[in-house]
Amino acid sequence: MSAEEAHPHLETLRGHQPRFRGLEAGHRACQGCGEALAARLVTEAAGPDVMVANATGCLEVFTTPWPQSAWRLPWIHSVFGNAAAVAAGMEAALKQQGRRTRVLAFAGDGGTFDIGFQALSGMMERGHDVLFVCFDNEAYMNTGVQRSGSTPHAAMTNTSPPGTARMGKRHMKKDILAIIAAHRIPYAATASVAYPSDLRKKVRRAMDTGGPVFLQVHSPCPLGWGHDSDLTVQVARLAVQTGLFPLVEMERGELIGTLPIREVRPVADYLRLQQRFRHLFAGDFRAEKELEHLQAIADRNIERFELRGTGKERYDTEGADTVHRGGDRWA
Amino acid sequence: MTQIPPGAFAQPGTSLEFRTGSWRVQRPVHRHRAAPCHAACPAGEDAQAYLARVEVGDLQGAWETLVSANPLPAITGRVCPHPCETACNRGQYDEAIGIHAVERFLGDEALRREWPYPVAAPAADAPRVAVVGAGPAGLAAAYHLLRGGCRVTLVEALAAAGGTVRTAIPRYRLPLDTLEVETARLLALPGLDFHPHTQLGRDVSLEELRSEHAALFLAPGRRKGREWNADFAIPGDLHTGLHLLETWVAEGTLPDHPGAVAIVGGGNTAVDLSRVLRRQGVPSVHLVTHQRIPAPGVPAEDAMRANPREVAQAVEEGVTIHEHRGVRRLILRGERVVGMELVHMKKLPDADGRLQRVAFEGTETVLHVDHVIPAIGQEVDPAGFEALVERGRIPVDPWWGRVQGQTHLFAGGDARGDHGSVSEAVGDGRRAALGILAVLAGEALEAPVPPEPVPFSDLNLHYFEPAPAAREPVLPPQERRGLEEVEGGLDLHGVRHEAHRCLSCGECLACDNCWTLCPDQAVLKTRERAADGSHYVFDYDYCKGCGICARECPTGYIRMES
Amino acid sequence: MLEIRIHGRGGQGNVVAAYLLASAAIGDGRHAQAFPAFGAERRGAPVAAFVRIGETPIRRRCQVRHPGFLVVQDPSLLEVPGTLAGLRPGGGILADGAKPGVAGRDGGEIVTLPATRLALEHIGRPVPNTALLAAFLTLTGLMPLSALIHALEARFSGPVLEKNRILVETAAAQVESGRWKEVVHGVAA
Amino acid sequence: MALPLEGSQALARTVALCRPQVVSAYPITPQTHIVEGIARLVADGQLECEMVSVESEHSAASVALGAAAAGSRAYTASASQGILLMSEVLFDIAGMRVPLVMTCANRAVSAPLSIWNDHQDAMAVRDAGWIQLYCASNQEAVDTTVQAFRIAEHCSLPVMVCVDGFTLTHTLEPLELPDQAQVDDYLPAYRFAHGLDPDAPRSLGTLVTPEHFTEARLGHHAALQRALGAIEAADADWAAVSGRGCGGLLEVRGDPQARTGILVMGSVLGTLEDAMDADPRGRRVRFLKLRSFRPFPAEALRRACQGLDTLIVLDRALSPGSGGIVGPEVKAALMDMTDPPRVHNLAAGLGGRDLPLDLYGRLLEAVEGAEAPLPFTLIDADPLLLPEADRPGAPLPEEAP
Repeated sequence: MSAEEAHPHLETLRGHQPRFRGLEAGHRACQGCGEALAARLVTEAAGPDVMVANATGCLEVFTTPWPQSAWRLPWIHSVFGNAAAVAAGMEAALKQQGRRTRVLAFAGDGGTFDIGFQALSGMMERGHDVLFVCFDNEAYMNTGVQRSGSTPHAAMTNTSPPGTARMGKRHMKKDILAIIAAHRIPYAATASVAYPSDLRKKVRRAMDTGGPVFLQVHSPCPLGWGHDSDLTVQVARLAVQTGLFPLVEMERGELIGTLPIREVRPVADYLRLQQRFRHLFAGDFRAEKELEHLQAIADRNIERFELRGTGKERYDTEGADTVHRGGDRWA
Repeated sequence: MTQIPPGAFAQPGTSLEFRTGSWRVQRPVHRHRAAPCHAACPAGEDAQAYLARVEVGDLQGAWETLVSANPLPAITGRVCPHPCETACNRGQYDEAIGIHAVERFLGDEALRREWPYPVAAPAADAPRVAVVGAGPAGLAAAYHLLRGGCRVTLVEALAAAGGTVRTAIPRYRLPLDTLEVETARLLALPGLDFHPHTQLGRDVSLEELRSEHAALFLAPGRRKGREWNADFAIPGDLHTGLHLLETWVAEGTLPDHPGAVAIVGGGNTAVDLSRVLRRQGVPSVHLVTHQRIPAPGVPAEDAMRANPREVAQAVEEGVTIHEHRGVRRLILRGERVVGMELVHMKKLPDADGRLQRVAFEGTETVLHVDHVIPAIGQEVDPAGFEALVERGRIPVDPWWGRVQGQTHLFAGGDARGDHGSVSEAVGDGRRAALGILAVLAGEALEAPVPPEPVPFSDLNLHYFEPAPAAREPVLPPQERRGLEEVEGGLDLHGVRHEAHRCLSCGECLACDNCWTLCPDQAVLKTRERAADGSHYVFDYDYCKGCGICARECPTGYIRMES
Repeated sequence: MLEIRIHGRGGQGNVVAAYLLASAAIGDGRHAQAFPAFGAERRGAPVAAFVRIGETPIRRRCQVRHPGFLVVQDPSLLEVPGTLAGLRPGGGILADGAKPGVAGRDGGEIVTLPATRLALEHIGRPVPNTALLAAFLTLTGLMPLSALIHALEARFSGPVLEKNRILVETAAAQVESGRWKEVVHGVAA
Repeated sequence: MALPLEGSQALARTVALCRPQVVSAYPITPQTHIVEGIARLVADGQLECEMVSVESEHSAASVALGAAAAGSRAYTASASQGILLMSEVLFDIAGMRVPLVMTCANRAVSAPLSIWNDHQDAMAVRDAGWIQLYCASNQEAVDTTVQAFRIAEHCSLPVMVCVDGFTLTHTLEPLELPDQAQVDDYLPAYRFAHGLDPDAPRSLGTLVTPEHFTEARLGHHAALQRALGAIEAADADWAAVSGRGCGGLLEVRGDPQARTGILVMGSVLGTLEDAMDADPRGRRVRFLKLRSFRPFPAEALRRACQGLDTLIVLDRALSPGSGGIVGPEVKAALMDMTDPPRVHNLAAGLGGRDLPLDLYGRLLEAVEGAEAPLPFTLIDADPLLLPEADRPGAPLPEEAP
């Protein structure tokens, strides 16, 4: 039985959803794709009067297999490393035309931390009114899970496999936010698909702020991280609750806000759910050492951003997404 | 044929042509499942349903939802031990919802505002059903029979309706006014003929009732104190607990003024009596029970059957409770009790898995008292229906309450002998009424499968914030002297707070989580409730079956099914 | 068609000199072309630029290998190999020098004038090109000085232009008018 | 009236006359004077446009792409390494059929490093799907630039105007600039029919699977071939407006009756023309000035070659291991003639080597009396400057043990 038969008005219902649908159904992301969820949330909060420049990556591939497109926004994909520059050109054009349409640039961590970084830095330096959104899934997923500058320390990828001589990625995850902060742009923040209200707030704040603004959205990849598709949000939440992915906001490079962690969870709770960290649970001394290393990184984040909540905040890792009956999150 | 435009651009939203639903191996479905409060309520109340209405401010609707199961909420809100709260999943999170307070509030509001019961006058040719006993079971049965379109003849041996609620519950728990008004509103319903002072076997016979009515419901209660069949000597001045309690409720005094009393039993009678004795000035009141004080984490079968709040108040009032204890023997000086020997005791499963009391040798202690009062239960007074009674109770089929070997004769309430609370009696009356209606309609009676409550582990608690329960005002122990009600009620604010705390187990909260977190835009929101009771529709043409909606559903309302 | 090569050091306004000369010619109704021999050299290194002036459109774009005239903006360059290479027989060399003078050189004639000193005096910067161009026009009679003034007007204005104008007149007065009038015909390509 | 203008300055002013809305560039010799000139016009308020000075050529092309896609007339300029750094974006722009104009100030490509002129950079992106028009003079560069916007927007294709670095860009000569009214009459307002538009939110740059990719490329190819007509028409229309044409796709110059031809692209033509007129032996040739390299005007070429016995194709770039680049294409196109001329492919002037007047004689002498096409040669190269083992024809060295 097709959905139409079950609900004869499904198409009408879809057309009357009380939110803007920037990313439509029928896209070809994997089950439980964190990036698809993130892109959906970002475009819903930012749209509809926006244009998007999208770097090469899963997001581009799974949304636009011609003749279909899942986008309901003017959208352009050019190449891997130039999303920020294409967006800058769009912004320059719109500015010159005197139009108010805003420009977003979408890129994965590869298109942000690595190949797209130069264009991103240039765009920010020149002060374009562009919201650059990095969908951070911590590796090159489109090409089949290779390490990127964003891959966390010790994570397994196909180019950082664990073996007798190595324990996954040898290097640290690049502190992109600090680099972004050094550009002293008006607003930069990290967000997570596990905290959609917080994410939406940050998108809106970025849009309201204007100028070059930056958002790094932690977007789990069930395939690349090796977790069940239904755990996408749970895994993302644990990344925040352990301190491994701090949710922070910066204005002109100064820290202005964090999502405090009410109950700090041990990093093992987060890592255990993911195959990419499987080798850290082998029980040998190397595994123990790397587990401790990641715990120390989390501890350092918590200390650096003063993430430990007092337990009284309403808006913390436990309270930020409290639901209630009929609670229209997108009202 | 789709032609390739210059640069191979694509039109917006055309991905809808691609049905990703074919990728799915499991599908999310909305499964309304019973909340633990609902599953645990002997009266069949769906507390979650009326809490939901309270939260949105629909108080009368909430009361109507409530009285669709239980017509006596002002009474049960005060006297029921509320197993719903023991079962409440929120109890494992922070504190159970104060359902009793909400129930009581709605009951009182209905009395104050005179909300009419949702019952229409029966048709002229409506079948007539007799109900014996106007206690909670009889009143509930009469009410549900009226709702089902019957006329009801309600006979009561005493002068007024209420049964045990009237005779054995102290007024400080249930003010007389509440009892009078709520029962009077029921008795005034159209189609109900109430006959007080009419005792079965004396004023009217079973056969007479049978000949004049299409069906019968017997709820005579258990008014005869059970004999203490302990294998030790019995003191000459033994009074049963119920007798003493009824005396105090009726006359406001007790025959003796002893210095130290031990009450044996863990039910409401025992606890009420212990508190009455304290109010009478007995300095040392002991309560001996083989169970434990009800508390979170104490399994239901090991907890005293009395209302947990009453137990707590008894302790506040100076009653000493000896948990997990049984009486090994009484210590007599002649016929006079001077003390008793207690032993540690617990119910444990035997070889057949049935729970049996086990005493642990070598744990004996002596308690010095000058009175022992057994409050271990009562029996049915079989006058007028002797043939139906076996070993002090009327054996019935457990769900509908139809008397064994009978077709149109049902029984319930304390007379069943397998339970004894007011809400259990209300439930008996309701189910028997539904059974009678089915029998009259020529339908076969089949016991429904009780709903499986949503376990705590199926909830996603990340989405809730801890919040302490609202507390009703309670009279300080030193001021609990007379008949003044010990517990006050919550105000509207408190009641709404409790409703807001409800986790909505197994029911759609309309919280938008599934709609917000679906990566595939496969959850659509509806303006009205969807056919399945949710506020959302799964678009299976696009749902890939990732399971995020089910995993993140706060209430366990979404399940993944193959 | 007349071909001229201008030598100088990076930073002396060599290309500007070539552009000015061609611009003056174009402004005077001739056809002309000017382009640098662009190198990787930085400030101070010897550089060259080329000018062609003719009565018909100039089509060729090859470098000038056999100039009829050389303009040398720094006397030290006269000793650098290559500066005088390819000068047509009887061609003229106009060079910056300590004082005005005329001498034979490499089969042609060298005229010197203190162009840098004049520039310093009049415009305060050691840029000899304007003075040399004024002298060149005066020597060859290719076009009136006003053509150079017009070309300068396209680049300068206000006091700077005025100082340049005075410099042009001062420099022109230091050489013999029409001295190379015949040479021009002799060295045409 | 002709003004004395450096080629780059003339181009800057011409671009400004075309009213670009976004100009984006990254500095590279010898393109710099063009964008510096535009920047000055913007700074002086003579041109109202967004001048985006980016951090790389990759971004310069990307910004132009974004701007054009978002509905603005966009322009960029580059050369050499810059063109190569842009190259993936250039393919992308063309594949998306985005109209914009770029000046390529042609320059050699490293290594070895050379900042001087040849055609290697544009040749490297020959297959990017852009229209490539080569200019023989600065006047042609000016007129072609105006035409380029018209062609690009008419055909929905990007146009690269190839201008020899230094030889043209840094040469001052008398140039006619159109007046604003002429350009405004000639150039309709910018329009990109399938651009980014919130009212019709298309997706550009989609993923095309094997079922459709060939057809998408076929469409692109066909569009370039159709552009042949647009290039001719644009030139004719501009000639009508300005009085100056640029020779359409391919212009026959010199002696149209001559039986020997020389085909060139770019600024070497004038030198050869001068050389012919001054040739002491009085040799006359038919010059074929190839203006449109992409699309390649095979038909026009064949027509222009009617009656030729010999055709010398002078390449300004090298495909190492093969030879010339324009030469083989010309040969392939002429194969279809019933009586094709003998085609000799030679190259000269790599990395800014001066192309002197005597090149004319050397070319003719090289092919004089040849009964068969000569092997490809860098005619102005001196092999003796190479170690013996690295010279053409040297034996393969022994492999290291």
